[in-house]
Amino acid sequence: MSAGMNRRRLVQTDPVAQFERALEIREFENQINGLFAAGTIRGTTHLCLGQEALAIGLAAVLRPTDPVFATYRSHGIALALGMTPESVMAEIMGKATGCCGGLGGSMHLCDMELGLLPTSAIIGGGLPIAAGTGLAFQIQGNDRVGVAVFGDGATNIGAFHETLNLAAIWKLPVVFICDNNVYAEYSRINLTTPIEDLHIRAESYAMPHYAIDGMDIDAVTTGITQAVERARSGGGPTFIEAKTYRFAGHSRADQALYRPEGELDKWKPRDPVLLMEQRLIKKGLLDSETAEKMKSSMKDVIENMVKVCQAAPEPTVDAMFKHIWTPKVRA
Amino acid sequence: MSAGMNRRRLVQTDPVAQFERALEIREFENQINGLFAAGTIRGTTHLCLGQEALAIGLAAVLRPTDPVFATYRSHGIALALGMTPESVMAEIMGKATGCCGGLGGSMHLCDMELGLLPTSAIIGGGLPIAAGTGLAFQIQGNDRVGVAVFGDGATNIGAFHETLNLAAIWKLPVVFICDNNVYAEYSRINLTTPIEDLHIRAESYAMPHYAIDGMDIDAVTTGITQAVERARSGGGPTFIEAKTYRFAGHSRADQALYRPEGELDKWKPRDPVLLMEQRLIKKGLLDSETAEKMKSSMKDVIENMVKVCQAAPEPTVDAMFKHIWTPKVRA
Amino acid sequence: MPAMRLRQAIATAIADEMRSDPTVITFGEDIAAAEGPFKTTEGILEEFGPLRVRDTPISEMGFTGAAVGAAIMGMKPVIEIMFMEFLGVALDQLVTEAAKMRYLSNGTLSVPIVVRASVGGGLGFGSQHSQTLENWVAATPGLKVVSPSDAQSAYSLLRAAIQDPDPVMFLEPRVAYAERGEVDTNLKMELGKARIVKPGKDLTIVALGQMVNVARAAAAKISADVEVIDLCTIVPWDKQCVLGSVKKTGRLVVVEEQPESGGWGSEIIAAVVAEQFATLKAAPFRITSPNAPVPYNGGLESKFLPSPEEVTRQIEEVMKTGKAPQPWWRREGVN
Amino acid sequence: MPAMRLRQAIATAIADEMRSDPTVITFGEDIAAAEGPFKTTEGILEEFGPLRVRDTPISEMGFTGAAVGAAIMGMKPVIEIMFMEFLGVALDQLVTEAAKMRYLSNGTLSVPIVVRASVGGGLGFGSQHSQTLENWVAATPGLKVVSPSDAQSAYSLLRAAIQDPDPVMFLEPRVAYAERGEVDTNLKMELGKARIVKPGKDLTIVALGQMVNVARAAAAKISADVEVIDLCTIVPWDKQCVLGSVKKTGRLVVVEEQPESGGWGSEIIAAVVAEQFATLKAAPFRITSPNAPVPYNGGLESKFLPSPEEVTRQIEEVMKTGKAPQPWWRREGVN
Ligand SMILES: Cc1ncc(C[n+]2csc(CCOP(=O)(O)OP(=O)(O)O)c2C)c(N)n1
Ligand SMILES: Cc1ncc(C[n+]2csc(CCOP(=O)(O)OP(=O)(O)O)c2C)c(N)n1
Ligand SMILES: [Mg+2]
Ligand SMILES: [Mg+2]
Repeated sequence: MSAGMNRRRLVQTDPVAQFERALEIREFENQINGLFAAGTIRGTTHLCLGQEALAIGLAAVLRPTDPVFATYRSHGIALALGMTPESVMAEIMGKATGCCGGLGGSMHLCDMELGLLPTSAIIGGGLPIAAGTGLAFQIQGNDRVGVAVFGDGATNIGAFHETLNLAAIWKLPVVFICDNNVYAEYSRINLTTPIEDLHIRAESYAMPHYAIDGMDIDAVTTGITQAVERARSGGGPTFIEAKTYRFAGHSRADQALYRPEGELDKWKPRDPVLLMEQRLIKKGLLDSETAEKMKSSMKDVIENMVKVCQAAPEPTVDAMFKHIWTPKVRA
Repeated sequence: MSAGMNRRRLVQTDPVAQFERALEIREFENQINGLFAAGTIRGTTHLCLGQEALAIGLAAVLRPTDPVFATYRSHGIALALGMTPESVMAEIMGKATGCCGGLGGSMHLCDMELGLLPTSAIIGGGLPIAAGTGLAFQIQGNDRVGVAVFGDGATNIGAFHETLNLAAIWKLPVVFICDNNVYAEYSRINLTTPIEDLHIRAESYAMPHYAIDGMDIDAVTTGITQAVERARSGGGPTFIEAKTYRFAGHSRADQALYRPEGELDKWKPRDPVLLMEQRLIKKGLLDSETAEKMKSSMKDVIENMVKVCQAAPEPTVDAMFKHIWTPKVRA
Repeated sequence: MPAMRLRQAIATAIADEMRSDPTVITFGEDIAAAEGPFKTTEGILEEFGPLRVRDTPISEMGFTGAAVGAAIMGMKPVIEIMFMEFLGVALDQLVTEAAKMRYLSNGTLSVPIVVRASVGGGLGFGSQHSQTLENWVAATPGLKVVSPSDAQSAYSLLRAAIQDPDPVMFLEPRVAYAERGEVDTNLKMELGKARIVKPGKDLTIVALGQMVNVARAAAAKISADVEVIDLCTIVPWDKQCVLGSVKKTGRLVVVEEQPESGGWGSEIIAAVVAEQFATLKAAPFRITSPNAPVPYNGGLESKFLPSPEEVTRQIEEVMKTGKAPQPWWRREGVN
Repeated sequence: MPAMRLRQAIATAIADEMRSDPTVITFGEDIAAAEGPFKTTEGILEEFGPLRVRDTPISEMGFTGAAVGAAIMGMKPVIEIMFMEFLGVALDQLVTEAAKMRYLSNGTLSVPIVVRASVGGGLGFGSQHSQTLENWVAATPGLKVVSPSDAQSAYSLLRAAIQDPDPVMFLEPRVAYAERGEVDTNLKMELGKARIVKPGKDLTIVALGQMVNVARAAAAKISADVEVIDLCTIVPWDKQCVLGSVKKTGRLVVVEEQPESGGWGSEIIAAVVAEQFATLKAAPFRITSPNAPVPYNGGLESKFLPSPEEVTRQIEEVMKTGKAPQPWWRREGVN
């Protein structure tokens, strides 16, 4: 079994491994933040701090054969689904060992073995594609499920509307998950969207919908399971709104100074990684000491990983021509 | 006062003139149908038979300074708003005397004096533009209102969604009128849209919404008045669903054989022109004999008008270059 | 060999592919129950049923994206954009998603979709329903762009497009849907290969779509011995064929339906000039529509589109002078 | 004369127009409170307030259309499409509505909108955020297409664009936003007019946007006396200026950021060849990016974009041989 599939199985079966993966995401993002701040990495990046539980929950519930179409803000989803920190970090560094050979960058992660379709940097770009995967499964008659993950801001783009309607009328096996982290770039959701509960938009398509607490891994798991099971059993699509909070700025340079005072502080106690830790301790599956050890060793692991990636080779010039067209295979 | 403005004032003040205009539209469309069937006119055309009351109601309620953005199916709206049958028919015939000089055709009618913006042949194309007219009025601080008229099928296109959200968040003075004539081309609405009452889609934008009986001129007038007044007084946009029925096929060649048996017959007693006539007679504003006379004289008028248009000149070659760029005017 | 209309050739190609490959599916607005606004999908729903053949809501972005998603999960969607202009509400999915998906998946995904669209003027559909708009899609590495000119090429190229592992934009000349031609269903045509539809030695015409017939009609009248190439595929275009022809004739004229500025024809000219500058005997040039919206009026629309007469006239002139002639709108001083 | 960054020149032009014309308004995603993702609208909200300066939802089709509507009712909207690629979800409004509105209103309406978009590669934004995509808009009668190359042209051209009565697509080279240059706010530049940024007599380079600096840098190194033209406007492009220059030099090279196939450069070549075939001393050709998505990796992205070194090398070669050189990807046999 590949490293990725092993990692995937872990989050699917072991709550402590889920916590460890959440720590990994957290540490990974912090590293990325530092590397960009230092100018070590070029381009842009979008951290998922505060949104780890949703990523883990997705990975826990979905099968690797259920394709996920997510966005530029997907380091966490990639790691949760099982991709190795090396393949993600190397991609962000533009290295040949990255998941896209260094040609994609932070916004474009992909691992088809684990079900991560190439993440899109176009708002709403992934929604109809996810619906299309469901269309394929419906015709093929299997029980796979397509999943789209997108932000609150994406619920204002036309593709969102067209896709939900199409999925509903065709009863496609798809789950639409809106990660409502309260912000779209520098705009608080209320400034661009006249309703509070985004999931009610599904009423326009007679599609089942509900909100879940996106900070709470159990709520996430339960909520996604319900929708996935409906889809798998031919019940059609569901729209889930996961209420989360974006702990970092929108992208590399953003300090998020536009946040109302105290808002971040209000959310901090609901930090999904913290909540996971508390819950595991309460259940007796973890003790504080072990948790602290896990954190510090994760820091070392990720720091070492960064060094490995820094030493990795750059792609060669011919790489940029390699994957434009599919080589002709003659029957 | 121009002929158009005179015609507009008539439908705004006189119920019998409204009926007469409805007869005019009916007769106009019947003529068009014949001319296309005979191959006298090229291209395509979309009749509004069954949707006359909505057109008349719009013209009755709106001021000429309230711009209307409608669709390729707008002969009726154009005539109702006051455009002369000559300017519309000549346009459809591609004559120089048409409202667009014969360069637009049946799908592209326009008369800015009367508030008819160039009708668009792209589904959803007019919605954001109508919102934009409202934006201008809001900034200018006047009490004009922008209006978009579109079909049931158009509620599935992305521009619909984006526009309603934008208009709602900006509280624009706009009225969105969905002319739900049950069909989009050859598809009955239920085949493409998983809800019955389209107006509930406005819930997604916290926008006031309701359905009106689009066959009943009084219901139309009342319903539009309410929305227009809200917009004029700064109350923001409204979404109205006018329930109508498309009595003809979608476009020139279409026989509408896909209709469920008996559906058309079921709607026939609700023919908006018939209902207008019955109501006027009931109110004592009209008697049957006069009504019959009006019909037959309208037939003559329209037939003569067709002849006039047939004799009108074709546009000259330079016309096709005349209105691409605005001539530079130096201050 | 059966004669069929171009639209029937399209339907036959789809049906033949659907028969031989169960992963081929098709959807679009009114293409199933109504068999297509232009009857290009006649009989398809009846034979293949509603699971594989579907009507869609009016949601071009949504259903184009759905095609992309279905494609990467093993299907081969053939979708219809009724008029090319409607791609203006869906371009993102084709150009920014589909055409880059293979690249962004590090070569693990292919996107075998065919996006069919009717294109072109001549039917009195007015300025929003009459353009060819190849420019929207032509500069997109990863996307092939194909346009047939008759029933045979419609059949053979569409089959090749459906079989192709990458996204293909398939532009169908609407005005020719009703035209009949013989179709050999065994004849294979490859994407990226042009056809010499009339050999000649004095001058090379490169044409596409409905302009192929215009060029042929002109070639029959022109006193010189003109070679007419049906380009068939714009991306990737058949450089070898065109260069070979121009090497022989020394003269190149592109007959193109797009307006003068910004069309695919300039690409052909620029490439040929870069490679064969020294051996050209006359200025290569384009015969196009003017820089104007497509007019509705019938007389104007005929004037607007390149006609056999205009092509004839301009080619006779270049044969005489070696210089690029003025188009009619400059000749007549109207633009 | 103050030196300012290109992004400040943009903000200054918008502010100056808003001051002198109360009908000018501006909106886009995060352009108001946050002053623009690239800080191109710094200070605008503060000075002009929320009625005229607005943040929009992520709805490019919606707000582009709203600009069209506001324009025909007497306003002059300047809107921002953050990355040119996002026009892929809004093209309809610009090309099929705005650009045809005057025509379809029989000349009674004008649509004075400016659609600003950041374009181009060089910053590691990857394949969906790094293209210039002029081809999407270049073949659209009724729409002007403009691209500045430095702070001065950004300022002067944007003012001209806002004053223009017709829709203008304004493409801003993102990589140059932070570059400083002197700006004379009294200097007027006209749309449709090119600038000769370096005179020369041996060869004409036509460049646009960030390629102007590349061409200038190359010109400084090339042994021949090269003339560099900043085209500034692609539609309508300054034929007179380019033809005049090539008449003098006899040699033409277009340096273009778009991929080899389908870009605006071929239009320049085709038009020049048609008019000046007989007097050209060497094969005209384009130096472009290869037919590939823009790669993320920094080394590859630098290689991908035309560089001063590559331009120098190719121009030295054509000066010697008179023939169009091979681009690096064919020279190196990688594509
Ligand atoms: C079509 C399109 N418009 C605009 C953008 C620029 N953009 C990138 S991220 C973003 C905000 C998205 O917010 P949201 O959907 O809430 O997702 P989040 O970033 O919070 O995960 C915007 C506007 C884009 N990528 N695509
Ligand atoms: C973007 C776009 N897609 C498709 C079409 C083709 N089309 C023209 S009319 C029509 C049906 C529209 O139905 P509806 O909105 O109900 O309006 P109606 O014709 O009934 O007035 C379609 C699909 C179009 N014009 N534009
Ligand atoms: Mg968000
Ligand atoms: Mg309808």
